[in-house]
Amino acid sequence: MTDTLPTPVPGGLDAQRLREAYRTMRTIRAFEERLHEEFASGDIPGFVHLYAGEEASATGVCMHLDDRDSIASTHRGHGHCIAKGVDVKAMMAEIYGRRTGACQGKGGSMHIADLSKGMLGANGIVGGGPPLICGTALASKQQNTGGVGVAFFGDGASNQGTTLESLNLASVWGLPAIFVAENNGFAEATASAWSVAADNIADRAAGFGIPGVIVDGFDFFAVHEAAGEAIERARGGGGPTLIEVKFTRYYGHFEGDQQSYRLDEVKQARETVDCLKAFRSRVTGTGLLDEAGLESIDGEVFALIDAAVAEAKQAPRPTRSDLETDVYVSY
Amino acid sequence: MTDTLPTPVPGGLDAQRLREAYRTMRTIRAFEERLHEEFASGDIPGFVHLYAGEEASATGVCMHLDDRDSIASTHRGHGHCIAKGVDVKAMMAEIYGRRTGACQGKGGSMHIADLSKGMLGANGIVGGGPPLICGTALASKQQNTGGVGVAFFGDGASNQGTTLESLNLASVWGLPAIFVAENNGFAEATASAWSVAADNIADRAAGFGIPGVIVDGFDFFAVHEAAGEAIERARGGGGPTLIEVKFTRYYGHFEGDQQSYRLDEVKQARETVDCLKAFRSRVTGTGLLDEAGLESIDGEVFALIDAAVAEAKQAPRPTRSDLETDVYVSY
Amino acid sequence: MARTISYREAINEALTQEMERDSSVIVMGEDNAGGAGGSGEQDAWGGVLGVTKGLYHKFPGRVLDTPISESAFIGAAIGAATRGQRPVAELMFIDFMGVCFDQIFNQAAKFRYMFGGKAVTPVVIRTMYGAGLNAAAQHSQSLYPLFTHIPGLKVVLPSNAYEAKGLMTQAVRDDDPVIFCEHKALYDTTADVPEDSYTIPFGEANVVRDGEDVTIVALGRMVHVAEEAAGELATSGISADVLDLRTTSPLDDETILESVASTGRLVVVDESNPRCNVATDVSALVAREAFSSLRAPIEMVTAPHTPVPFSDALEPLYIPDAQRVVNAVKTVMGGQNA
Amino acid sequence: MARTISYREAINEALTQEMERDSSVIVMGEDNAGGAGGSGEQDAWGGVLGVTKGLYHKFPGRVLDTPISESAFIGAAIGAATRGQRPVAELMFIDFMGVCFDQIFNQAAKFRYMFGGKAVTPVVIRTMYGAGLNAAAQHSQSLYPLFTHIPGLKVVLPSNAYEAKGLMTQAVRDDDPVIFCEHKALYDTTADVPEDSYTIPFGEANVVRDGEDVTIVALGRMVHVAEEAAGELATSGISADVLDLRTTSPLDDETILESVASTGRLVVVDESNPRCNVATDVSALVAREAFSSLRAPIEMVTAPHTPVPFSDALEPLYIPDAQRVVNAVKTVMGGQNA
Ligand SMILES: Cc1ncc(C[n+]2csc(CCOP(=O)(O)OP(=O)(O)O)c2C)c(N)n1
Ligand SMILES: Cc1ncc(C[n+]2csc(CCOP(=O)(O)OP(=O)(O)O)c2C)c(N)n1
Ligand SMILES: [Mg+2]
Ligand SMILES: [Mg+2]
Repeated sequence: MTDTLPTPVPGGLDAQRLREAYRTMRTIRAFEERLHEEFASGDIPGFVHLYAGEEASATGVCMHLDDRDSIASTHRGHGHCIAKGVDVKAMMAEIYGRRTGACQGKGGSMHIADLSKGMLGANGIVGGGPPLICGTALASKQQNTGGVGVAFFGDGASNQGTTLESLNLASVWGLPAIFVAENNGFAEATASAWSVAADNIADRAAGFGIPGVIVDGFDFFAVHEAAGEAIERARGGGGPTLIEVKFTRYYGHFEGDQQSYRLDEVKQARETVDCLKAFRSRVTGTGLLDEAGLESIDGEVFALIDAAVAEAKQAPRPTRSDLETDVYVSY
Repeated sequence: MTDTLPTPVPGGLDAQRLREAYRTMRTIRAFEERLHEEFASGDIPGFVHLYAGEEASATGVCMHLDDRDSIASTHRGHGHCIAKGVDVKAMMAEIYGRRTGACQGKGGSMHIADLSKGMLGANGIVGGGPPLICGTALASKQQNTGGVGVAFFGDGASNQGTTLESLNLASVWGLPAIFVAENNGFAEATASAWSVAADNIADRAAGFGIPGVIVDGFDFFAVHEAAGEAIERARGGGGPTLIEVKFTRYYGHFEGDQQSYRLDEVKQARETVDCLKAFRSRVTGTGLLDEAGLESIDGEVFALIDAAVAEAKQAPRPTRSDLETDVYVSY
Repeated sequence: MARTISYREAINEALTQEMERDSSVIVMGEDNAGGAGGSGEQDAWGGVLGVTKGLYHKFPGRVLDTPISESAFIGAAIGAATRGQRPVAELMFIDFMGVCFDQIFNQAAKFRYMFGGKAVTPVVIRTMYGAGLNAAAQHSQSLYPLFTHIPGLKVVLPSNAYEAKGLMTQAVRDDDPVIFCEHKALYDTTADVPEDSYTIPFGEANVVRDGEDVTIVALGRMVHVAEEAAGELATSGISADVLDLRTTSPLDDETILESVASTGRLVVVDESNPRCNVATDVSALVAREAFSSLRAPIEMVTAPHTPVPFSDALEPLYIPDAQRVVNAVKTVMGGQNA
Repeated sequence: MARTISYREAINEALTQEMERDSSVIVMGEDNAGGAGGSGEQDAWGGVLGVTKGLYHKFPGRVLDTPISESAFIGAAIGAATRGQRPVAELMFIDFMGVCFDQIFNQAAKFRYMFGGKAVTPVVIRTMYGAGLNAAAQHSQSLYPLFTHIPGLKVVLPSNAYEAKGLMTQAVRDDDPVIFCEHKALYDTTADVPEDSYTIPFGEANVVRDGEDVTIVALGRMVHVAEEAAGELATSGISADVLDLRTTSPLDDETILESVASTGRLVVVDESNPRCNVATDVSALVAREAFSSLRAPIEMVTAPHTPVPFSDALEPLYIPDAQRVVNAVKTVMGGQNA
């Protein structure tokens, strides 16, 4: 059932929704590029993994979701958070380790979550998310909410036993679960062409009796369409789908990575297939949105990110009295 | 690359080797049927899982192996042990928990091993063996011995992440490893038709870039041929293969299992496709071996099993001084 | 009304009552029903030792068999718990924790803290522990110290059928992740158990025997060993206070310390391996908090630092028994009653 | 000849020398070389923090990158060890043990015993532990108590570059499975380290400072915290005996007990969470074996019973520091020097 979908027309999305999609992608990009700068300045503690370049995946998938739906993310989770509606200022404050952060500063970049939005958390464990999503999908099924669960994971994570088990479990249980393999070419410094012993991650779907689909991850519309089909099938009781999204990671594995293991694949991607550029030219070319409108979104987004950074830097830090709270509901 | 092989002729095996094959299968069957009786008498401690009905798999594979080759087994390990040349009396003594046992009575049925024979142990953990076999195969490769590693595991174990990861690792590393999925229809009380979300376990091979083969597990010659090809390829540097062997478990999951979850599939299999019967009629039909010769093997085997049980029952038990030894080489 | 039922039945009854009470309670595990996809009976097993038997037919769609994929289905239980279900997942033997530990200790246990207090993960993981059935090194372990170490988990070890029902009911209603450790050699033991639902709170040790000379702290099956020892000690005029911890996390510091404050002597009986276990944990607590009351060294009776041996000649030597507890008590009594 | 090199370099040097000495020594792990399949440099990383950098080119075919499949490749290291190799496998962060623990504790650790003494499994699992880099709840843990609990494993925690080289050399030559825990905040610390190969035996604690009033037992990075505290205490006239455990399994009971026999007071400093950890283990040992020498309660300085917080405002409060050790020592000194 592995198949490459043709690039679709922006069918089904009106101007309003297209603006939303653009705003989401732009917000992710601006968030990440700003973090890239801020990290270099030394103010941000811990590890930071940027999602820049991969915006079409989180956005194309999450456009189909609402609060009854859950997603699980990865160490590279900012994009998924933003696309699922987590508050950008709360995210920024979290990354700065502030008490106003999405997790009161206790989680950090790798653990941003907002359960009220169905965002089950970035995850520091490669392959940590897919089992959890089997559970949220099961809950949706048993509660008859029509909700789905979406597990985002990387090419590296596609070799983790937890991920592979989850494909089987979701299939056996007939769960409304979508597995989005974000193949950005690398797991740390290791190429997916080497670590994934198959031509495509999507080829693994057949071994678990589910459809496997490959999409161009630079093309928002391709992702949107493939995800839409899979999610519709899942909502209708048709079970899980594995979607492989292929693209390139724009920055290093984490901030600070020198990336001597790859040559300048990124430069070319940024120039030729960048998801934001492609989106813009598609929607303006067809006359659906105009440049001015998009630029005003850009302006709003940049202002939001500026404000988020400024507020995060000013925000209070957690204190000793926060250290031992919230380990248990009761103890 | 999933493919069903045609039933081969007994090519490549002379009368001497055929007798060996028969003796191995008969020894396994007799060992297990005797344990079935002895267990009922209450003398045998712990859990016992019988391999009866599956003899063609262990035998057909292990006929190709020698001491430089390793196998990893499962909780249902007696057949693999016997086929890999572990001493039958030492096995029986082990199952009785005696000091003369293969593991001095410390291991029991689920942990019989003989590393000198390349038998890495029965294993109480479902999916425990495949990673280990990646390692023995790696050692063979690095040491240039031409040796291979064979992981036997069940249909249930084919859903365990450790197994799936190992298929990928062996493929990525190009290891001389053979993965033998023994699909006996059930994992405990759960049918493989339900738990394996694909038509065949062998269908999973493609997702890891390796050949997947299905064989009739009641047919010694089919197993022998498929294993021969895979092992030859592996010895020649051609990498791993996944072989799915399909058959039926003759007894319950463990001794004591009432098996209300299945009707009398077993009776039919015993009557129509039993591997020993099929082997006999094949080799006598072609005139390679005669009934009398086979019966004299039977006699020798029964005598061996009788002696093994009698000796095991008489053998000394380990004592307090054995309790804390052999945890470490040095401590 | 109380009747005599088994530990197995008590757990089953607690699950039944909680499933009746609350439709979000669901059960899952390998062969927790049994027979999926087979030609015969569905609910053929009710779990490998029959603990969940019958629930499948009583609660359609709420008892799920699983493939042998502990990471996936334990993780699924955890994920479902974040979305309003109250799953009770079975890790068949505690020994299998190694194939799914990440989901338990890095996911379930940490969500609430990592997410700034915003997650609630009411999952129960039932698991079978302990030696005594000659199940050998990979099916006999007492690994609860590993779970006890982890912040964010609660760890429960019922010592008899009465405890099992009340503690399981509490576990299902509890809003934190609970590791519920059932001793495989206790399933057939019986006790008087009320038919009506009841809970036993976590973190409250049970004083199973009052005494003055020595405190014996025990847990799980070791409570019986401690009681047997106490009975024997009584015949030599030594009176032991025997505490059943019930839960190792939370730990009832207070009851332990009060008892030692009055007896001045402590023996801890723990079936697990001796390093970094509950026996060391309780000993250390007392050595810090009740030092001034202590009149003798603290003794620990545990398994040796070895895997569990298979042979029926060795396993009984491995498991702490009443005689070893008696000896330990006599040691802390300074030999005067030895 | 000794020079000053870093902890990172010391480990690298031990591996290099052992790989030169013995062709069966191999190295594997995620990006232990780095760059596999990429368009640029091979050996691009040498491990996520560069510990194995350079080995890939020096020892062709003996440094293996792996997919992110810890069960498979840690298991492979174990399997290879049963067939004559001496693998050094990297579990990048100790926090990831949950996805591969089974291979470590049910396989490697138990082979020898389960198989009646016939297996030899000389595998080293290198892993990075500890807080201090704001790596948050899933990348900062000190989970060595879990490994220490398991019979059949040896657990090593080098506290500085000198220790790291000698202990790693021993680990590679050792015939038992070794969990080698490297503190991530120590990699850049330096010490005088001989160029020639040397081993430091397991189970022999190092007395890093002699003193008379109190014994401070520490391990890994906490040795530095203990030393700092001892320095400060000296200025208030309290002289502390500071022990670096070096290995928690085997544990050097003797040196601990001797020290406490002479000081009569014990403080244990352990970066891990407080329940069932090394601090409780050492406390319990002393409360049993050296009770009569004890003149004060045993204090433990550990992390709290919480996951590791991310914020740079919280993490320093989480990690035991010298001030807390000083306070603990003053407590056991009966406040007379407080
Ligand atoms: C179980 C586990 N193993 C290893 C790691 C270390 N690690 C963090 S991210 C990463 C690479 C992940 O690659 P991929 O899944 O492709 O995601 P990407 O970073 O490309 O988004 C690794 C190895 C981890 N966090 N968890
Ligand atoms: C990790 C783990 N999970 C569960 C079990 C319990 N268990 C033992 S055998 C078995 C069924 C195995 O089925 P399969 O792999 O098909 O092998 P078979 O018994 O049919 O030979 C199960 C669930 C186990 N031993 N280890
Ligand atoms: Mg990637
Ligand atoms: Mg089976």
